[in-house]
Amino acid sequence: MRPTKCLFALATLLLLGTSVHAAEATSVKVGFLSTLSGPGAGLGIDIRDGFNLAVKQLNGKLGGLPAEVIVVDDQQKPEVAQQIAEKFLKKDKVDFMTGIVFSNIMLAVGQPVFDNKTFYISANAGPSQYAGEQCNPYFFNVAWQNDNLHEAVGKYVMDKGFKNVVLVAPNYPGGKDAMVGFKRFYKGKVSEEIYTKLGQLDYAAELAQIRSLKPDAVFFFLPGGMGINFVKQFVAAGLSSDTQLFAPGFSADEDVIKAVGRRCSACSTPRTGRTTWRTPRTGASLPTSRRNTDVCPHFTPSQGFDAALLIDGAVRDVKGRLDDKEALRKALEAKHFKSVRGDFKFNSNHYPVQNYYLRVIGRDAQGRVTNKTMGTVFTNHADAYVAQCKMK
Amino acid sequence: MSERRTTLLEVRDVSKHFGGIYALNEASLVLESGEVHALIGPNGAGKTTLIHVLSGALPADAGQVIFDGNDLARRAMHERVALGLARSYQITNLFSRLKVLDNVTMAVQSRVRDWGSSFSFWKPFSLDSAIVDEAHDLLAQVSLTGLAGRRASQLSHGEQRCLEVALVLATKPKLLLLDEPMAGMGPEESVRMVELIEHLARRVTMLLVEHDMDAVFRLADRISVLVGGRVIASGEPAVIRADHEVRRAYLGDAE
Amino acid sequence: MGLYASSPRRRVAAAITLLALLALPWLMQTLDQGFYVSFASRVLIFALAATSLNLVIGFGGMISFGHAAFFGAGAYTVAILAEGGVHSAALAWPLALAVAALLALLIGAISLRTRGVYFIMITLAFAQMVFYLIVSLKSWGGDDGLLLLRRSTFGSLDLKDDTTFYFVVLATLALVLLALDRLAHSRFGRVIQSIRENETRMEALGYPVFSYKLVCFVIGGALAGLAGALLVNQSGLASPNLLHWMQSGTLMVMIVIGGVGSVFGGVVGAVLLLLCEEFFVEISPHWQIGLGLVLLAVVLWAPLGIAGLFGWGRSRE
Amino acid sequence: MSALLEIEALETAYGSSQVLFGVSLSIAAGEVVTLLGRNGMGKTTTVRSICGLQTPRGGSIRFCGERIDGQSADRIGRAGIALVPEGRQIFPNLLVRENLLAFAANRHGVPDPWTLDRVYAFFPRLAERAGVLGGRLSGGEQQMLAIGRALMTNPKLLILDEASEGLAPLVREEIWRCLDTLRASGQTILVIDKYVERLIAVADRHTILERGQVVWQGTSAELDADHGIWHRYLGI
Amino acid sequence: MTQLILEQALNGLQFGLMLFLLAAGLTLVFGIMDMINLAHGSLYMVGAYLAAAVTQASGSFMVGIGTAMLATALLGALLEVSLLRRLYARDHLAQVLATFALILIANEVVRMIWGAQPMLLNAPDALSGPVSIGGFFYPAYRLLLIGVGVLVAGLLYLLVSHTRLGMWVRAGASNREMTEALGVNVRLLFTAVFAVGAALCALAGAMLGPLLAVQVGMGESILILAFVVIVIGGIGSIRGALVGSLLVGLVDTLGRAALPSLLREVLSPEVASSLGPALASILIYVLMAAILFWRPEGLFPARG
Repeated sequence: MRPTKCLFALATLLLLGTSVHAAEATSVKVGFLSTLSGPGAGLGIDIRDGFNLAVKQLNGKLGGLPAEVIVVDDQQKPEVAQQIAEKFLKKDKVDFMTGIVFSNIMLAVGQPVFDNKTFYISANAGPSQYAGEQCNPYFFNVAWQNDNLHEAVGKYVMDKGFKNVVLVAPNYPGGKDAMVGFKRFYKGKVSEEIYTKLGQLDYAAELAQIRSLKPDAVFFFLPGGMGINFVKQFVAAGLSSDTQLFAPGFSADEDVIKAVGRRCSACSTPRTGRTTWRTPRTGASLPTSRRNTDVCPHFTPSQGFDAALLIDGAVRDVKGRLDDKEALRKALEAKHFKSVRGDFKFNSNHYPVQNYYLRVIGRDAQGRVTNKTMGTVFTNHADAYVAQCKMK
Repeated sequence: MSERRTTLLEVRDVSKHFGGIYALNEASLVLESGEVHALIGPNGAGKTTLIHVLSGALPADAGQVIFDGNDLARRAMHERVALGLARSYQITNLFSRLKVLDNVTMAVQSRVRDWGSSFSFWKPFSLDSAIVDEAHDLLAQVSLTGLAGRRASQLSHGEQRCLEVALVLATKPKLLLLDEPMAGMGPEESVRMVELIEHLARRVTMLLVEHDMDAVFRLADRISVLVGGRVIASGEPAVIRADHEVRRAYLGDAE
Repeated sequence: MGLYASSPRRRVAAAITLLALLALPWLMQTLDQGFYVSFASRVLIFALAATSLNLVIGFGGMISFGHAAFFGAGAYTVAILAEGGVHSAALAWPLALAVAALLALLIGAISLRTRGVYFIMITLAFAQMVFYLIVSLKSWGGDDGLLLLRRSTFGSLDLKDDTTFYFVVLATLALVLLALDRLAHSRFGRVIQSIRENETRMEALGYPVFSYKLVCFVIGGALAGLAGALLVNQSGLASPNLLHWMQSGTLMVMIVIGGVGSVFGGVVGAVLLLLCEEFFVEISPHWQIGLGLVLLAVVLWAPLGIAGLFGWGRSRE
Repeated sequence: MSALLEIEALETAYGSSQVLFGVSLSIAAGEVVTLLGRNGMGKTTTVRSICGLQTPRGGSIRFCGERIDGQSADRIGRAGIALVPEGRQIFPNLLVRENLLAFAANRHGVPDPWTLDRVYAFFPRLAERAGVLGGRLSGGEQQMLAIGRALMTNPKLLILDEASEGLAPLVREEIWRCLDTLRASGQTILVIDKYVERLIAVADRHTILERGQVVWQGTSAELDADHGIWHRYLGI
Repeated sequence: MTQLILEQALNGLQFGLMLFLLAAGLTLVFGIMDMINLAHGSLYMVGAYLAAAVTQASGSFMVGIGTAMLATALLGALLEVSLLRRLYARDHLAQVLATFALILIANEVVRMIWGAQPMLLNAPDALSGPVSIGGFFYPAYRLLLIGVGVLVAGLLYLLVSHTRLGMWVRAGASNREMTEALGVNVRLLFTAVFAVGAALCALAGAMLGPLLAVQVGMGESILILAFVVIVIGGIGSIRGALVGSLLVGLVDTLGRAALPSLLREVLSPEVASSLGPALASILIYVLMAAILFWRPEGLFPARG
């Protein structure tokens, strides 16, 4: 090797070493941390599939750079999630993190991520803390604030004139947000707020309590398998004949419908998307690894899909200079993509402002069970915490 | 044996039953200090149960045990040892994985009145040389000096029985409860054990439970006979040998 | 005690290990693998927790299936104090130790009246009580656990720095191991090990066995509490899963793999287990099958664990 | 008379302590043989070795011509040896009836087998107590139950360890009478007990053990003739 | 109010009877072999997965349950002969660890075969609705569970108390040596007991599958409850297991249902609402600790 060439190589190396932030990154690393096992796994798997689908449609790239997505299961345990996050940040040195489903896990992981100045793009968890006082420049949410869907249900239940409601939610931040959100727009009588254990599967005691309270409507927020079990047992207990069941969108997602089948004709659910998103932009459909997606429209994957699109747009905007955090933040805030589920924009707290629709589970023309969009509940709705957010 | 003796242990009408069966049925017994008192009786007569009750391993259902002026009723096993009441076991009961010397040092170390309690967490035991010295003395007394470094489980049965005696002695008891010290021994070993007990008899009062009649008649100052949970006779060896009841109990004599 | 071989060779090995551990942060920084400094802290903390259980099970012969309760108690004490504005390690850590010790005193005083299987089950029951109590108390985080948003402060030391924290953990563990080694050869250590060997005989020799066992149980609990206090600082979260019975099981697995009743058994087991978890999980998500098989093999064929295989621990019969 | 049970040079040890040092003994079909000796001399160990509850270290045991030493206890039991153990060891958590019925068998096709009714007729006391838990019985009743339980297996060889130990005189006598009856019916029996005088009347031959070795063997007449033997080996 | 209490009592009964299915096998293995088998919960999980898989394949819930019970019994017997038998003579620590290892292995194997997400197992449509009993509706499927629980308890009672097999099991539990000396092959008997216990696990798993979720780790939480049950009832006693199960089922359900409102009567609402669930969830462990304290052998000790 000639000395000049050697010197040149060395100089390049030095240049690379000293001026990393000035150079373009060669790839985008995304740490995808989600609940992929256990009863809460359904949502996480959907989000992952949606995210991967987007990356696939972008030919394995995000913002034009090769994308490396590291997918790890948090087992729905905060301390497991924390360890994985630490590894993402300190070992893998990811550029973005996303994927978390449950708010308690989000809250456990958030601080170290933000401290490390890594952007977190939430595809599901939207705790009130991060919308309000603890809002953070490194946190973006493409789905909703936890309360939003519940607010929509609350408004609808109020509008329809239900007088006596029982609320059911698990005892964790998301559950408490749900109750608060519902009651923000529902001003009637709440005869009982029932908090269950997160991950609880047998609701016999709660259902007996509901029966004795004789409400005309029940609002429940039980993500994943918990919701499936609740609805099944609610119907089996014979409560569905007298009591209307309301749930936020994901509690009446395809999984639930499939598991519960026609028995859930009483479920009403607001959604953020107006139409089915089966054929977004490129016309491809969800990978069929987990289920046949042609059965009926499916919502949750769109959240993962949008998260990927947001990253794609922002990386493109900053032209791959991922170390310029300020520019990247601005690019993310600008949101240069069109969501497959109807458009939205970011509020000052990085949570979406969007429309909320009502859907009712019913049958489609072929007699298949599905959920149908019935109307708009909120237009350009923001969350209730944005005022408390003083984004630094 | 003409000197005046004081009562060391008094067992008054002690009963103990398991389910419907009485192992001890108002058994009474008096031991004087300085004597070797043998307790004999057929299997199942309640001898070992009595040892258990005396040592505190089992609570009595009724009756009273007075030792050295103390009522033992509510005293735990370890408190009785502190009062000077020590027992050996019928089935060898040692620290089998520990070395012979450590077996004995554990026993010596137990004497709070000499060494203070063992709640000492930092000072290495190796500095407690007085305890080790005493343990070597005891091993010499039971003729196990050469075996101090072996594990207890590696000793022969007879040697283990001797070690058992050393452990009991190490607590410096006033009264020694020996439960079948010769059980399972070969003839030579038995002879050795008899000699050992004879040697000890000069220093400590003993209640000896034993089936080997040769040994019992050679060692005992007095003998009590336990049958069906009750002491049916108590007295000097010659008296017991001639006792009609005792002969019946042992031989089924229908004389 | 005869049960332990305290050879010069072992001292040399310990010294070399200590030197290697002292050099670890520097090495990792050089290799740009800072993550592993934090990971090493975690491993050492679990080593401390396993060692504390080894004192109870390995030395005291008390098969406690509720050790996670003390581990978690320490973590929660620090987190709750932090919630109340107390961040001083000099205050919070000893308090964590004290709370765990008090809990151990309470649980031990009742549980140690039972024997064998019943002891295993009653310690488990108490740990479950603590678990469910914490899970149901919303003010202490309930299911979510309690976040520790900033690490404890320790005089002028900056514990926020992973390397500094690592050295604090290392020093703590080294001190505890030294103390444990002394304890093993002290009068008290001899007594509890002899109780493990033959409890009735110890009673018959006049030892108040219950008191000794209780003290041993409380020391073990207190050290677990200290480990919990360190862990919550390392991870920033006091999670109810720290109190879960599977956590007790994991600690047991560590000491059995490492070596029951050997001073370094807990350390060896924790290091092995966590390293396997860290590296095998990347090879196969189903690495736990391997762990299970190894554990089975250890139980069936090497009951004295790794320490036993290398003759570090108590020698075999 | 062919030997039903033949023991040769049996050696048995518990861990480091050897108990039997070459015991030899044979029992012919229809015979009643005793095993005598003071406590701790190896009688129970001999019996346990025969029944497979203790694995012998040396020597051989043949039953009906087949080696049974080293076989499992349940196979030996099914081969036709039934034990009435020292301390009865009836099942306290089973009813009297169940204690008997659980082990009823006639594996060797005995023409007039022991049945529940026959045991009840043999021990009327058990019939009265049929529905009571075994643990609630008195010592004597427990012994009857233990004998009845063994008989229900229709054994070729019945072994009684400490047949009358700890029983009241009247009960003891009842047990003896049972043995008389069983002997008359041709049952082969090996019995351990202390009441030499009574045993002389019940048994054909006697074996005395001393420190794990057979020191004397002979017929009832011979034992009766020499009371010195009693006192040497059995007395106090 | 009475209706609520009645319904909650039925819920408690249903829960208790399902616990009994698990506890029955566990208590026998524990009592007879003196063996702590943590892997009992894994058999429950495997049973549930098999039931779900076969039900999906065959379309018949009954076929699913039957196959699962048979296959799990076979698996249990295999496990006993190949591995657990070696552990009987070992100390409890070895047993706890070895069977803990089995849990890890079983969880991973199930995850490999069936994946990490819960499996779907639905009750037959005919049973998915409510039935009216005495003026109120109660889920038909839960009634079925109660029925099956009562039936199995009855059959087990007959088996244990009126068959020779049952007598041998009880005899073996109280005195293994004597049982063998009387000609019973206790080893084989233990294998059979283990297989029956495994089949009951599968039954419980399959029956609870539609109600709960068929997922990895489902055995662990219920395993602890089963242990609580048998320790309360007395290790080795089927009767104790039944009483213990019902006690735990009722105390747990009624405690959770009634304790918060009872506390509200005496305490301020905030204190009551945070203390209520906390106390309710530890109630059964308090029960167990109390029973162990006063009756260290449980309510119905098996050994005389």
